[in-house]
Amino acid sequence: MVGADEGGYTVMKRAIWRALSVLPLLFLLSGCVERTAVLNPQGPVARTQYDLIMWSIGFMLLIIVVVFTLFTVVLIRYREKPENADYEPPDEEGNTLLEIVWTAIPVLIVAALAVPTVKATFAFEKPPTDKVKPITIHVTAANWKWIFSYPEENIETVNYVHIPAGVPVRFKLTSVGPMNSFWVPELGGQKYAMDGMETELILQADKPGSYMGRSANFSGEKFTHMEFEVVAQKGDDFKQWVNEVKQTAPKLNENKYAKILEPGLVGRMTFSNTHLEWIDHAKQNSHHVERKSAGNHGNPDHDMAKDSHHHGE
Amino acid sequence: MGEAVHRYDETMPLEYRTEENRLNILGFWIFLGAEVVLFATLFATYLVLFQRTGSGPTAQELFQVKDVLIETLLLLTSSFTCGLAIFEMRRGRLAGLLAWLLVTLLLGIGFITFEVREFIHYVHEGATMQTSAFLSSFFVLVGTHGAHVSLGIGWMIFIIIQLLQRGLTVKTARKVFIVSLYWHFLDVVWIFIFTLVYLLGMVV
Amino acid sequence: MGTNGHHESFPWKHLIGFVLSLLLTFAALWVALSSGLPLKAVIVVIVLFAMIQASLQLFMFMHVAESDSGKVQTFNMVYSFFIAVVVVAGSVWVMQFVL
Amino acid sequence: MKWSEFFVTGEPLIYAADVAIVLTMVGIVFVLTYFKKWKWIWNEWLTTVDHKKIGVMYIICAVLMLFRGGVDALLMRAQLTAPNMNFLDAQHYNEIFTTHGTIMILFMAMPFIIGLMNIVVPLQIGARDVAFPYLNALSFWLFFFGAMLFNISFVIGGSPDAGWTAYFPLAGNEFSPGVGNNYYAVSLQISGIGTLMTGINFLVTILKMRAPGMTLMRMPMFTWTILITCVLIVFAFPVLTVALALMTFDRLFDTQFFTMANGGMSMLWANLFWIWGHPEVYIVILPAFGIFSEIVSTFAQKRLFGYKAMVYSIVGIAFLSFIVWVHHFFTMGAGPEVNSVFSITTMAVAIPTGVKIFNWLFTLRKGKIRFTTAMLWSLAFIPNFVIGGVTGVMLAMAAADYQYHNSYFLIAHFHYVLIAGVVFACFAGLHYWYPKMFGHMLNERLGKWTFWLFMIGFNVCFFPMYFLGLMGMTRRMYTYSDGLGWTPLNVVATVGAVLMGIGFIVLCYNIYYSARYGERDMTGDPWNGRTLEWATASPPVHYNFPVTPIVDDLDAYWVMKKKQGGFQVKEEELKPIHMPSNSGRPFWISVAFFVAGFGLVFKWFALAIAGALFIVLGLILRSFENDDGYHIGVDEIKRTERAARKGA
Ligand code: HEA
Ligand code: HEA
Ligand code: CUA
Ligand SMILES: [Cu+2]
Repeated sequence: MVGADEGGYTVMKRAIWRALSVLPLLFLLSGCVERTAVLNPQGPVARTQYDLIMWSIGFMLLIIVVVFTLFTVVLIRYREKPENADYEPPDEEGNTLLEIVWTAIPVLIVAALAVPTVKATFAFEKPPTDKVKPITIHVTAANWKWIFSYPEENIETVNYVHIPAGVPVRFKLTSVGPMNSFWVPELGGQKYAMDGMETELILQADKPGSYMGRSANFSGEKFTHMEFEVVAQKGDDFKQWVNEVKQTAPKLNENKYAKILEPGLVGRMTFSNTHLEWIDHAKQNSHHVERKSAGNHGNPDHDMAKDSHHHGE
Repeated sequence: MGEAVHRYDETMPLEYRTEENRLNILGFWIFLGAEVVLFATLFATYLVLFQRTGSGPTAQELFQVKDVLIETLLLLTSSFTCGLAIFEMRRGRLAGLLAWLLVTLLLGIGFITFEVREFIHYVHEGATMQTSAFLSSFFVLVGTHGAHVSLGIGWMIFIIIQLLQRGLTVKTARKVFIVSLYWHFLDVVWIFIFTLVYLLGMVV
Repeated sequence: MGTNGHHESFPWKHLIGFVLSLLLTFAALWVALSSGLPLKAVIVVIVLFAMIQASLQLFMFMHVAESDSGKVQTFNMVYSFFIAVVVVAGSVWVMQFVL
Repeated sequence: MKWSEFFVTGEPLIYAADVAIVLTMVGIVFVLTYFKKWKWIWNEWLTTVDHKKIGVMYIICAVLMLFRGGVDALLMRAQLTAPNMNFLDAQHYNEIFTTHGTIMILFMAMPFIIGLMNIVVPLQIGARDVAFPYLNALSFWLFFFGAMLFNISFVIGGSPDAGWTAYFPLAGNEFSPGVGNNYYAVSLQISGIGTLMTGINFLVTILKMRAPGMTLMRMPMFTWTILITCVLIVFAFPVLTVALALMTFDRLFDTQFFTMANGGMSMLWANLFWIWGHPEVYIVILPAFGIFSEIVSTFAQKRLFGYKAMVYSIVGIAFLSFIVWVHHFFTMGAGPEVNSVFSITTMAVAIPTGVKIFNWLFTLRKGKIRFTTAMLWSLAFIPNFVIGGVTGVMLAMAAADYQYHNSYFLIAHFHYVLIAGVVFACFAGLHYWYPKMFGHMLNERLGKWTFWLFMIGFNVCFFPMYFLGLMGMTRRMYTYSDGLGWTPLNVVATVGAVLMGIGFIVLCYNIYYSARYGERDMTGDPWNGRTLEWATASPPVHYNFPVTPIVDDLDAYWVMKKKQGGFQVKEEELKPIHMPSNSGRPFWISVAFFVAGFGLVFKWFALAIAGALFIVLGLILRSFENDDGYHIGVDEIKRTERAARKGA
């Protein structure tokens, strides 16, 4: 027979579990927090998420503590020892009351997690404040760069974006080609940018500063380099920056834009107009085009030349 | 397996008389469950995509009631005659079984002929699998069903051959029964194609 | 074990199933093309008809509840239809934001 | 296509792999020829329909694939150890995580589980074989050749590189013009068909072939989990079949399902993939739960606490698994209603899973716990899996998932559930049933070394990844720049991976060592087991049980031992036993699948059609076959039984 007394292992194991469960605490207490973008929220959206995360971590630690304690106690008390050689474990079938308890408590915990989750999920669809008028920035992900267009200001930047602090920003996301995900952890969670359609992500920065953003969804070879900087500025500084761009930046034209779209990496760029003038990738997939009449399936954007043929009646 | 395989129970229809047969029939039912999900996935794809016609024609422009109705009636009737075949089999009448299977087969071939004609017509209209998401999903959904029917036809032919070779035995009875399940099931799928593809396509 | 009346001399069950199927087919056709009901109602009605017709096939022609595995077989088909509804309705619901 | 494109070239790593593969093949051929084993391998293995041998072949493949996937993992960890590393370039890194994920889940975890269930389930229910032995062989060979097809992509034509999730449009022709993703679509299709047939086969087996007296509520827990897993397989795999078929159509025939023009919708791929993909992760975890249940109860020397609740909870998990898939793309923007609903259904999974955790703990309570290697794996599962599980619940909170999605937090979550759940279970099951499979034990001392190295390495490797995720590190990055503060934790993670690698090497050594010096199991019941597989010899004779055992309680064998001192076989009760014949056809049909698949990958349609015709031919031959198997006579059974029980 195998496996007589391995009591030593239990003790060792307990020590390891102990060490593991304090690890997160150590981590939180050490200076790592500023580095930990998600846990260092710099705007209302990220803060709501931070609160949600902390709220859930509380419950999770509780669950972990309960399970680990039970586990340790049981392993120590009920291991096979020379002293209990003729102990015969009882044939228990189960216990309905206990089953109810450990069903009901998790139900409550899940409810406690679900309520704020649903609230936050709905809240993120609207700007965090209605006191300030949001600004709109179109974001186009392309292999492998980020293009930001300001339709109202009529300027465009590549691989960096300026926003006014304290103002909700509606990012209208789309993509040319592979799907990407627009993520600025310190300002809030991400959303996909997809070809031929538009998604919306609302973020806001509390105060001026520089925040790292990147694509969180794999989009091919140079995906790793799809980083961008979000520069939040005081309202006036932002206006000034916009004016500066308008005056000094070159104009973008279709040729140049096509060059930018070519797969590859580019540096930061700034233009005093936007590519939305001639193309909005969010409206590319032909199903979005209003059909004019039956029999005319023509699509101005895509010259998938089909002989215009009358189908059916 | 084991002894049970040879247990012989006179009160049951032939196809259920051995344990092996019962295992096979249950296995086939479960397979049909999987087929339901397979077709459901194709239906889901179709329903998500059918209004995304790109630069191609829409369902309304393409579908024609008459053709579809003929196909439906052919398949529906074939399902009925297949049922009659099993009815005859359970009365122990090989000739009746063969006759109805043959009728079923012919109706099935008729169905496929009409479906192929329908597809050819569409292609002539310039509506191919490559034209739009709508047409891709249409051809693959309806085509998968058609492929199943064609397979069923081939299968039935081989079973008729076996019936002629070996007569009505516990084994051939099982095979006939299973192919009949398959055939009825294809009719079930068609009902939904008729409803969710053709009827819906003509009203939306 | 039920053999569903297959010792009868005339296939009544099959005949009734067939006639009902035909009726349902034409009824669905009429509802869709000439009833003039609103679109939503049309969809509900024709899908309902299809489901009834499918169960006719299952019970009248395929004898799903027959043999000593009848319960398993029935459960299997019911569950597969449930999954089918989840897949179809779920996909349409999840994707409707772009439809 | 030019030869220089056909064979992947230009990398020392690949040349080394080429050489290694050629050498291995030459080696195998040489050994088989030298020891005159060709006939043996054909008659005993390639044509077998015996569930035990098929199970063993599954497990051998799974361990090989664990090695392949593990080497991939170590390469990735090497590349990520320090910032701005140049060990792998982006393209290679992308191929490697794609093959790592795909192989680990589909060609390692699945066959490992299916192998164990092949060996154990018929024995546990007192059956002679599975319901459809021939189909079982076909399932195995389809899996095998599917896996082969996937693996050769590395040296012939190029590997897939769009992630194991193969999202469109990246995986479409436009952005992945090579053959890599064709391999993905076709090889997964082939092995998936095999898996579907396994699901049907075991469903029928378990439903119809249980020993007399074994009602559903007396079924061993492992068998229960397999039953439910098979339900999941039967209803989830067809979705994958369709998704892969549509992918194949898009890639080979230019259809517009997931394309960017003419109405195609790339999100539909994600939707279909996860309708299958989420049940898939429960397909691998439920059997793991079953394995732990068996082992915990055996080594606590106590019956499973709350058996009924355990059954209901697996049914509950399985039911929920089909209505949670959207949690994999909360960030797609389907709207707050959709996200909220799927968020709640996902969190609900925690409830039945918690029931299981607490029932295991209460099985241990009042037990007499023996710390064998199998038990150590099972015990370690509990705390580790809970960490993975509760972080899963955190991911399930849609609004918070916007922050975790696609970050290393996610990577940490799923390795915690996949490794602490599935891999621990495979190792536990391997040590536990090893004597049943091979007639000798795995060495316990080496086993414990493996356990501690791997278990500690695992935590060292993946725990830091939660924090890397919170620090903003996203998955599938082939490198990162200095100054982000990610370096120390990445170094730690790599150290952990190396420890796991060493643990794996010890396991391999253990297999070799035990084959030579391991303790033989003469009793058939080395652990004082509770279920019927321990009532047979180790390894069991090919017909499993000389007479069908009669069951009158849960833990059938335990009760037999209590009541009558073991499984009693009276020689006068013996009857001839009917057995299925071996067949080479499953092997050949699968070869045809491989050939057809290869043709599709390279768009050599003539080859594909030739393969397809061969498959059809195989099916027709099967239909006309009139082989009722053979009978083993009573005398032969007596002789075999006496020989097998000599040691007892
Ligand atoms: C074996 C595999 C396995 C298992 C078992 C699980 C189990 C769970 N998973 Fe996991 N998951 C994966 C494998 C697995 N997962 C994989 C591979 C991916 C990523 C794929 C990819 O993108 O490549 C993934 C991704 C993934 C996501 C997507 C995240 C994202 O992409 O952003 C989510 C989100 O909801 C999730 C949730 C869960 C939940 C809630 C469970 C639950 O089942 C966990 C339940 C268990 C417990 C909760 C612990 C025990 C319970 C108690 C002690 C009771 C008390 C507890 C509470 C009340 C909370 N998983
Ligand atoms: C069951 C599933 C499973 C298992 C067991 C593992 C095991 C491991 N995984 Fe796995 N992993 C996945 C499933 C799994 N993974 C999936 C699905 C993904 C997502 C893929 C995607 O994004 O598409 C992923 C992604 C993934 C990543 C993220 C890559 C990225 O996004 O950039 C990383 C990074 O560290 C990683 C690491 C590891 C490690 C270190 C192990 C270790 O446990 C491995 C242990 C090591 C061994 C067993 C090695 C044994 C070999 C030797 C000792 C030989 C040594 C000899 C030589 C080197 C010649 N995995
Ligand atoms: Cu009677 Cu079909
Ligand atoms: Cu999931």
